[in-house]
Amino acid sequence: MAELINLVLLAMLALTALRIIFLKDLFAVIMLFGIFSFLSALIFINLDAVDVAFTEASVGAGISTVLMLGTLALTGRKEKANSHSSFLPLVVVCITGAALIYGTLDMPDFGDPDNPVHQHVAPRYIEESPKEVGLPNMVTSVLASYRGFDTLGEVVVVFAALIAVLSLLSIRKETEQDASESGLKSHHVLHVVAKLVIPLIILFALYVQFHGDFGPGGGFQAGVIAAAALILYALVFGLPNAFAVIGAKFLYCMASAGVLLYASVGLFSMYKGGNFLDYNKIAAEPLAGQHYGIIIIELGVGITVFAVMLSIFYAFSSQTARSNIK
Amino acid sequence: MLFLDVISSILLISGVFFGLSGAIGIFKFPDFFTRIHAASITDSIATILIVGGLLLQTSFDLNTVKLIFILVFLMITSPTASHALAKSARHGGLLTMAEAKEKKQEKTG
Amino acid sequence: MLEQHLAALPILIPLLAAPITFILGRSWFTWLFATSTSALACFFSWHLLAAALSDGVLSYALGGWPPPWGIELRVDTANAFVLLAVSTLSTLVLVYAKDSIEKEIEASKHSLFYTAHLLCLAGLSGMLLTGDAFNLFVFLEVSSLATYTLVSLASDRRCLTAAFRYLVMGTIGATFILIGVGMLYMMTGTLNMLDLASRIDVYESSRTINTGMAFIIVGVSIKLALFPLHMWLPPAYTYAPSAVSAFLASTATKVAVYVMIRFIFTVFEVEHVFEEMRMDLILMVLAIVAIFKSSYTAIVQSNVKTVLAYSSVAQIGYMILGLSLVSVTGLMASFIHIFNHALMKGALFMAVGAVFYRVGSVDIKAFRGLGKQMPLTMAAFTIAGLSIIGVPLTVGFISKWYLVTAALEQNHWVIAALVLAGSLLAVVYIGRVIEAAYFQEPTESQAHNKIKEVPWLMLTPMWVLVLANIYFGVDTSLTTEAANAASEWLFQNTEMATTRQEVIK
Amino acid sequence: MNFILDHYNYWITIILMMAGFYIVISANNLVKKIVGLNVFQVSVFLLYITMGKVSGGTAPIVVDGATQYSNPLPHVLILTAIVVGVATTAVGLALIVRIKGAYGTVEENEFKDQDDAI
Repeated sequence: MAELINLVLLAMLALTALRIIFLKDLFAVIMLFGIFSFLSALIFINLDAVDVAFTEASVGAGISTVLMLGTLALTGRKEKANSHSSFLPLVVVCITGAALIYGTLDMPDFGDPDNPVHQHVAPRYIEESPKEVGLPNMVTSVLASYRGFDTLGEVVVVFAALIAVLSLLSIRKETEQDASESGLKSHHVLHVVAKLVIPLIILFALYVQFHGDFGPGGGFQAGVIAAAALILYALVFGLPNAFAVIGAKFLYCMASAGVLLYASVGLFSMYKGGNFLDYNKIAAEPLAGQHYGIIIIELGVGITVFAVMLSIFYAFSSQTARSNIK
Repeated sequence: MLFLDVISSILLISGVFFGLSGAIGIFKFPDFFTRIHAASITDSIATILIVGGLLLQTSFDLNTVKLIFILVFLMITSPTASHALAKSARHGGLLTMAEAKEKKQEKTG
Repeated sequence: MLEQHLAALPILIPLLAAPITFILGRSWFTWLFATSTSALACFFSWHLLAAALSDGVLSYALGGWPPPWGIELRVDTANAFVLLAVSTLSTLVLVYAKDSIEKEIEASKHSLFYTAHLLCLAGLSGMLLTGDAFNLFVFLEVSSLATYTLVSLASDRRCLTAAFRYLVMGTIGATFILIGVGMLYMMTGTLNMLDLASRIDVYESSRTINTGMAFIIVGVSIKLALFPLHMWLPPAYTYAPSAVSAFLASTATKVAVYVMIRFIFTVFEVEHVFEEMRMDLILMVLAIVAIFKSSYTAIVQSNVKTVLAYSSVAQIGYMILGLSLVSVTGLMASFIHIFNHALMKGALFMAVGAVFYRVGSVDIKAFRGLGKQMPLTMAAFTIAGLSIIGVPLTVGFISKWYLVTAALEQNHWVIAALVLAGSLLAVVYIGRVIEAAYFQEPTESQAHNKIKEVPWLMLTPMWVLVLANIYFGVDTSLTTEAANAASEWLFQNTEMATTRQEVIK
Repeated sequence: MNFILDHYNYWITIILMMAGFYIVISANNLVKKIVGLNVFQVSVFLLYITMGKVSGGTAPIVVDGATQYSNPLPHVLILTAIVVGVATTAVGLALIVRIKGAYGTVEENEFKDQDDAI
């Protein structure tokens, strides 16, 4: 049954991807990409990767699509017919594809528990991590503890994206525009519902943040969801009002603080005599240390991701607002 | 247990039926307002039916509570989204079929 | 206490300093802070190289988890040597940048420049030191994102399209590396590089491993701008701010070359890559084509930064050529050239940046008569240019010397001759600029403007590099010792991997 | 037949990758290029997740009664890769907005023509 679902989803995915190639309407392309992303999240669930699915759904189908639409608002939705030949790209793609197909010929069978992937390193994560790290969610254990340095790198990548976006697009509070003018002012229903829903979304973000040790979720997903709540606020009530809730300067400090919070756990463990990010050393009991360490670093991840995603949205939408004024 | 399973299956199947009919409606109906009408109404009923069907499959634990939350959330957001879409279309100057016809007649007549 | 963490410090210091720099915002202190943290990282990389030369290999298990379960930093003479070049150049460029970016980057974006620079340094250091194939990808992306930022900071609008093209090519390269690492992981069940090396043996003739290897090599080749995949490099280096061009040209591609060497020598077996897959032939041909095609393109350019950018592509050809000779001397030549080229290109781009600072253009016409107006800058350009050509008593000569020796060792007379012919092309493209500076009269408008020498803060790092060009050209003990240790170590590595495997079992 | 059943996941993933890759290198519109890049990356994520699956396994969260878990390591790697992907996308899109402002177009051949004209 699961295989059948998988097959159908993969076929739908392939159809979506092929459609994206030939469509000229960029708005439809982006919506299809959102669908593509969401379908792949479903496949991830089907393949037991619940954390990944969660992230893909919130990031690929959520934030990426929103940012792409924001860009489209500034660049126009029609792709012009291009005259240059598509022969060379096709050859390159065919060669690459052939190389990949050649590579699959010796690939181990799908789902076989005896595959080398499941043999060498992974068994320790599965068997020992509940004892060594003390969390039921192995993905969180590996993410935050065994491969914590990767996750630090990931947070730094997010931070670097903020630096890049800020160096390209400056966030400006619009002075010309009256706060009451912007947003979807006449949509009274939306205002009421948004007021009702936004606190619930933030509550859900907090749940995802702190429940990540036990179920799917964690700092990254929580940060994105919380940012989504404020993006909704900004969309419904207007950007100036959102600035009044959380200003850009404050977000910059938050983004830096998240990275520093993460790193400070590592520095503290160095101070205590362990290696960088060795949570065993930060409390008297190794298990307690792991627990504190993971909670703090997940918080760091959540803060940075929230701040960066929201700032990036601010940057894009303040461009849109400025071009509207013009 | 069998009884619950049967009811749950009926709910799920009818939910899927409504969902599908909504999708067909989006393709078949002629203009924006009729399409959104088809999509939003069937969407709501399909949500209730499918989540209801799933509720009967749980053993009344934490998952039940989560499903109820999902249902409530969808019941609030999905009609709101349809409403906002329709209203924006209206503000943007999109006419219903009847109005467009009237306008056309005015022009010609 | 710091001794214990020596391997992690060159990554952690810039990584932590970046968010702090960002918060500090627009102030004089920001520059001082960024420069001093970079200098600190440089100080620790000196220590690291010393430690690596005396103790051999340093392994640092992050999070206290033993590899292959946790991520390992693995320092040997090879990467410590490249790291030293990277962190030194970073510090010098930051010193240089203070005045240089005044003219090229909006004042409100100065703190973003410093933050991105530190992030780039952290990413490059991470790529060099990490012993984990996936962690490499993460740091590659840190450095890449920072690089796109740095390139796009310039005021010329063409920097935007250059940065975009770089972003697309860079992301394709990174994704190829991701595919390759995935295939290796699929067949071996591990991500640690040494562990991978010992487990690849088991599946030696596997088509999946070979494909994975090919994808990693192609992905890294995009990053290091190997000949047909170099199209992103010339516009990026041309339109980036001068300080950024100086930093990137002297470090970013070098780190990618090192990553290529590391994958070929420590992960895949040398015999497998070079003797069974004949990768050495492909690389050798591409390297030679790169040297000649890019040098020729450099000759016909009118923008001096573009000339230097194409020259970089050609110089990368020399590094890959050394690698493709598959001998200790050849690899040594590559390492020496990685270090030396950083010194030369850093100095050249700094000199061109200085010209831009005063004249406001980097077209070859703008260089006319500068030999008298900016004597120190043009002297620096000339000496560094001679070094690129490979004149004796400069580091360029040392690089070429070892490369030719390596070629002659294997009786590759043709290659030795081609290397020398490549130098002749360098004579032409460097010579054109020098001719304009010393033997042509300045244009009307330039003769009117009183063009002065640039501030000492820009001259000092430039001349430090120029003097280093001469010093290391005369006293080669440090470079040859480190490069020799590095390449010998890499060639012994296959045996080391097997002993390591027994330890893990 | 078994060989096909065991490998169809990989093959569809590869078709998707190539679709994405084709969009990246052939598209003239920059927004579409970024969409292609995302499709390419998501397909690579699928490759990783596919290899982590164990038939009959459950999601790698400890539950009573489960004996076989899927491999958590690819999930962790892909979580990181997704984040890296969205970061790259954001930077790419920001560049597009600036390019539109500077050149008035986001079609590659049009701004190339403008650059060549100088």
